[in-house]
Amino acid sequence: MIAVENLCFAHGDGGRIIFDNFSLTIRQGEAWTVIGPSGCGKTTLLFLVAGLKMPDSGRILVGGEEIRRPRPSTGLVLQDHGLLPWATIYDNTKLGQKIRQFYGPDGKHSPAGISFDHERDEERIHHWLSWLGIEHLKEMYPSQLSRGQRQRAAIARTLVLEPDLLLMDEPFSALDAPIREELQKVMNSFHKQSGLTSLTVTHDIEEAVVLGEKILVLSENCNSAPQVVDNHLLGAMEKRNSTEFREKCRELHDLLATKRDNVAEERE
Amino acid sequence: MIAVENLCFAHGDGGRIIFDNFSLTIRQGEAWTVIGPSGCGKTTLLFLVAGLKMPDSGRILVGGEEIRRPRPSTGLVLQDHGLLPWATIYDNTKLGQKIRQFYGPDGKHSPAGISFDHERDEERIHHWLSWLGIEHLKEMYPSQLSRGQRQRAAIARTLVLEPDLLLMDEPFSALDAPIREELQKVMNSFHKQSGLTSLTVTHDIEEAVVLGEKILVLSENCNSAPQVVDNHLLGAMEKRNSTEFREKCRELHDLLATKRDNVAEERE
Amino acid sequence: MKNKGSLFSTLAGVLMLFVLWQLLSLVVNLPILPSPLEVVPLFLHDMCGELGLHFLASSGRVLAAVLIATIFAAPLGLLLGQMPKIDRVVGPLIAIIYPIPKIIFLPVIYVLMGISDFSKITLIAIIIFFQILVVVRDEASGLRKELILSVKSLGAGRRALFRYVYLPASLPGVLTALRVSVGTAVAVLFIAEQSLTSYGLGYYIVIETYQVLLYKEMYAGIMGMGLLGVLLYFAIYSIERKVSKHLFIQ
Amino acid sequence: MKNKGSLFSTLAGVLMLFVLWQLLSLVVNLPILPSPLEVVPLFLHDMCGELGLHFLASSGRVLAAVLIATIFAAPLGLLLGQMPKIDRVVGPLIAIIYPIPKIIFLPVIYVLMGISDFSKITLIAIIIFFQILVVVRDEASGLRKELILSVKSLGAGRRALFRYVYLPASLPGVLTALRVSVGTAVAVLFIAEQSLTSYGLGYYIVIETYQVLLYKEMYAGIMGMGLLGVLLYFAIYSIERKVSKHLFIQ
Amino acid sequence: ATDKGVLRLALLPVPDVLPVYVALEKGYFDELGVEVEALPVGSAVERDQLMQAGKADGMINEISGAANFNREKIQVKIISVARSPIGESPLFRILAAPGSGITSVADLADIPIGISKNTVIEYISTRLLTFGGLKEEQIVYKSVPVLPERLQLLLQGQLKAVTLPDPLGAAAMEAGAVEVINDLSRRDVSASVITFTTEAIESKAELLKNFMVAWNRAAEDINTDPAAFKELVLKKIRVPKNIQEKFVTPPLPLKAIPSKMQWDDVMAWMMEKNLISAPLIYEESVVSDFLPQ
Ligand SMILES: Nc1ncnc2c1ncn2[C@@H]1O[C@H](COP(=O)(O)OP(=O)(O)OP(=O)(O)O)[C@@H](O)[C@H]1O
Ligand SMILES: Nc1ncnc2c1ncn2[C@@H]1O[C@H](COP(=O)(O)OP(=O)(O)OP(=O)(O)O)[C@@H](O)[C@H]1O
Ligand SMILES: [Mg+2]
Ligand SMILES: [Mg+2]
Repeated sequence: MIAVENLCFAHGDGGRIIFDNFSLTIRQGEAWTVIGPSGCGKTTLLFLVAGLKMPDSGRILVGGEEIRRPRPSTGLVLQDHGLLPWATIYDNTKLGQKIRQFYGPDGKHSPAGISFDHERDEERIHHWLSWLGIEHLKEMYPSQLSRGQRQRAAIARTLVLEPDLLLMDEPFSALDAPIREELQKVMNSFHKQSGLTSLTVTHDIEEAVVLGEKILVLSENCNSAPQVVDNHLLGAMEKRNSTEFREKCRELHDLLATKRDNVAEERE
Repeated sequence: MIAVENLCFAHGDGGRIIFDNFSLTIRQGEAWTVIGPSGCGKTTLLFLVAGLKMPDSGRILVGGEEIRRPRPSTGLVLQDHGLLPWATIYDNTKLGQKIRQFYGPDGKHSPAGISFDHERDEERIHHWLSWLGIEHLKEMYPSQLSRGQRQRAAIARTLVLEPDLLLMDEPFSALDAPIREELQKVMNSFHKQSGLTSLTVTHDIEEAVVLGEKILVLSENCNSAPQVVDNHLLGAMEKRNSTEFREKCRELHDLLATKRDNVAEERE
Repeated sequence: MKNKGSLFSTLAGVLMLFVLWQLLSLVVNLPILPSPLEVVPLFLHDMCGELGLHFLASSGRVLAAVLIATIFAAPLGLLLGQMPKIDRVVGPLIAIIYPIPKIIFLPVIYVLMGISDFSKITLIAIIIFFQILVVVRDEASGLRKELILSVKSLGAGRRALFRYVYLPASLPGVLTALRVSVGTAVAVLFIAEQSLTSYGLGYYIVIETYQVLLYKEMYAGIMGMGLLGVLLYFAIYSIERKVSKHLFIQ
Repeated sequence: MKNKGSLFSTLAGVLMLFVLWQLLSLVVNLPILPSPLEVVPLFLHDMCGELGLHFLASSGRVLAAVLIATIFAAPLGLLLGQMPKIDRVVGPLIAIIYPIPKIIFLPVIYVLMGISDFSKITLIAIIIFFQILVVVRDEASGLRKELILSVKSLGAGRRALFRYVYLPASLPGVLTALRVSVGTAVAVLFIAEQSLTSYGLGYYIVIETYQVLLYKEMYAGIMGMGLLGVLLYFAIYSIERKVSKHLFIQ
Repeated sequence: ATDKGVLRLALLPVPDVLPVYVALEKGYFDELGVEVEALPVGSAVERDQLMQAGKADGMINEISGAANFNREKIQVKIISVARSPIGESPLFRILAAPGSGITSVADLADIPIGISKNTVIEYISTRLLTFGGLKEEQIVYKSVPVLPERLQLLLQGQLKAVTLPDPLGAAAMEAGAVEVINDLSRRDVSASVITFTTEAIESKAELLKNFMVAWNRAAEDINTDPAAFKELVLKKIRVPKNIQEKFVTPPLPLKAIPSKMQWDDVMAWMMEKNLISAPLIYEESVVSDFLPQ
């Protein structure tokens, strides 16, 4: 599904090199999570895969095609939400559908074979809003919502478009534990039901374990060879307190610590 | 230190009543954490205590004085950071000191007995920035930072002012596990060293247990009587994987779930 | 309740203005600055007669000019704000053309479009075109990047971005621009309506009163301009309340 | 490299303007629209002589007027943007006064401040005062609330908010306002410099050339106004690059 | 306007004000102990504004203009005629567009004529047209107050006819416009005048007398050798380029005040136009005391 080939990237002209000759393959239907120290380039990677930033060299293929602009059936949930401040939650959720209708099924801005069905679209919006517990806030503006509510609105906005590739940047970071777990469950079921491919950035190691069959660990230094941890505990909600689960978490935790220390030493 | 007396509050005219006749006392030097479902009013409570929002009725006393405007030695770390986009990280961190110098030690905008010492101020900024690992980003603008880096800048900005009451709204949510743990440790040591009082909102139950000797659990319904869970595991970093710790977490987790369910049922 | 408060403040403002005017007229004490006590009754009386017609003629012209200018300037401003490359070419161009007193080109405009009323409207439209353009462009270029990225990720290309982000995002800017340019448009009437018409506040003020030193009548005409300005202000304000509801949430 | 690109785009823009002008002059084919091929050499030649003096005189007046207007309008605009209550009173007042052609108050200004050059500068300053005021006010009132709250929590009262948030936050707005009003200020010269002076582009264009039908010389004068406009534009642009660095990060 | 020894004059760049500049150049004012400060103005309204603001003591204007000042209270008085149509030099001409085929006043029936409304231009046009045989209802005016604009509209044929003052009128003819009639045929009504505020007349009477002496000397100089001042003329007076070569300084009348008949005719017109509600009295607005003996 995703093939990152010899990716090189640095922010701006004199910026730190974040990816240097970095290659990675994610197969259709796989659920990946990404962890790494703050500032290591997780968001940047997501932006690159989403087609919102362009590699300095190398290329990224999604579904066999090189990414030059956002791909219509890729869904992206941003870290800072990006809701339109002048639109209500309902209108924000409907935005993607509106854009698709605006262009029609052109394959460039909206998936080629898509058909428009007003009722089905409304039904989906209703479904996701109520499922995420923010349907009663439909007529509110983003500035009137709590942060968690805003985050859920951003998730709803992406999910109504039924993407086949879902890129999420710390999507549940502002949600309380119970709802976060529910959402994690849904994400897992998606993979089983619809063969969704996903790439989720998170700071919560447990979440990384629950959501990712493969866990990509990025380092604050320049990333060249991807470090991928295999994980068979995907979806093992009930095992959260098992030794196995905790072992995995501890392993990742220690790995993460090394990703940081390197840098700190270098910086001295 | 903090006395909330018969607090009533609702957003706007027709908004949901968030607090109704809510009373609470927090003693000097205590470390509290606040948990609750997303949208329950945690941020609102912090804003009320910080003096950025006014109660509809009832009153809030901090250090014996009724809060009518922000109190100079209260530090607040906001959920969405609120860094000035036109100022570098260094300037953002220095902002509080600048404001204090602007007013002089008037007791209203800046603590009454404060003295200004350029070198000491610089030293503090340096200390916190490097301690938080963002000193090398000093000359960058907020828009050039990753989310976690921005969050750390917001923390630095508040800590350089050496507050005696620290209000933090999900301060570590965007940070990776190792650095989060380090910060938690520092917070704990603050309490021991300087008698800091703190009120920290978090979604991470473990964090709530590590940081709070008392844990306030808010509900998505209107909050009248505060539900406070006592916790002697404060600062028990090393016990994170102990049964006791996990038990506490599970207890809070279940409690939280009820806080949510009520509402969902009501809403049907 | 809110609206009543707003109405009340407006009245307070207007009253203040009259008091200031009265004071100033007492200080200056010359026929060139008559007292509002003389002018206001005259204004009220005349508005039911001739002056009313002049007022209507001017209103029509200003509305038409503002409409035309907005239709051309707002999209162009949005475009330039979006595309810094083009802006770097066009920006200095605007800076050159903008300050040139357009009134000089009136003869050229007459040649190109005849001496109909349309030439006048065109002139006013050209003058305010640049003001709207500059404000809208600056507003559009200041848009937060995250917002644009997030909407791009929903599939939006340039056109959809325009429709769903730039347009609504710069509505407040467009309205600010309108507020500035409506004032200018009314002021330009003063010059544009001197020629080739016998109706309009500009004509009334300059030809019928100002140059023959009928100061009281002139001030009645000026009050007409003020009234036109304030009516348009409230029109824009009410549009703003409709389209930018989110700005009025406290 | 960036600056070179910017210079190049400007030149491209100017070239385009001349081509358009040439085409239009071919179409209109009347002495009132001479070809740039005749005007540009004349302009270059005259700028080293008389025209240069007129240019300097006008530049001085415009700069002084812009400075005065900004000093008064920017803080007031910031204040009004911050305090909606006062704005509700003053807003309609501005709407009334703004469109009134200030030129009719010239005698009042003469009475109050004599017939020195300062009256002219005051007149220009008054006219652009309102434009700056409106734009700055609208910009200041659109500020994000979180920002204000966060700085308040650091202890900032009204004054510190003003100094550390409103002022820097509305600098881009002030600069936009300046861009709009600099254009207007230059255009107003056309009216303000007709009397009581023998120097200034307005005097040159109207009295020395327009009235005696020296169209080529008149267009040279107009080019002077364009030049003045574009110089001020780049002055503002370079200030902007200095003070709002964060807007130029890509 | 309070400086005792100074006379401030608001002056348009028209031939009518020439004696002031000539007298200044020749030092006539200095000789007579009058200090004259010339305030150049770009338009008639600004000239009037300076007067209204009390920043000028006198000006060169027209009878109707002076009457406007005196509508409610006598603020100014006419002390002399400044210029009137003499010899071959008219003040105003009605001109037809090149190629319009209009050659006589009769052709102008129902043709819109570009003028500056409510000013002396309208007054003169009306008088010339009725003199040429048109009835009131056959006269149609269009307001075009800015002179160069009026000229352009004529030359482009957008207006079939306009009234222009000289030297702009002469320039239009040079550019192809056809003269229909000029005010040489109504010498009795056309004149520009020297007007001073009553305040100046009361407090600076001596100065004014001397001023008029100097004025007359200058006017005589101009009349005897018009070519001598060409350079000064081209500097102070707006003479369009295309006639600068040919331009002859117009001869000026000496020691005259407008007649009662002239005044009353203007009053009649102003009554018609509703510019005044009652005719003003000739003697209150025109004084002969300052004409040099
Ligand atoms: N300006 C506002 N106008 C109206 N309602 C508001 C406003 N701000 C917040 N609310 C509502 O008040 C409630 C509490 O908001 P608050 O931000 O305190 O929640 P929170 O507990 O901090 O949630 P989160 O964990 O998601 O940040 C929410 O339901 C929200 O929709
Ligand atoms: N526009 C920019 N210009 C320059 N540097 C940038 C820019 N955006 C990000 N960076 C830098 O690139 C690095 C990676 O940023 P990125 O946002 O990808 O981090 P992240 O892994 O998502 O961190 P976090 O977990 O804190 O969100 C950071 O060090 C940041 O400072
Ligand atoms: Mg990130
Ligand atoms: Mg919150």
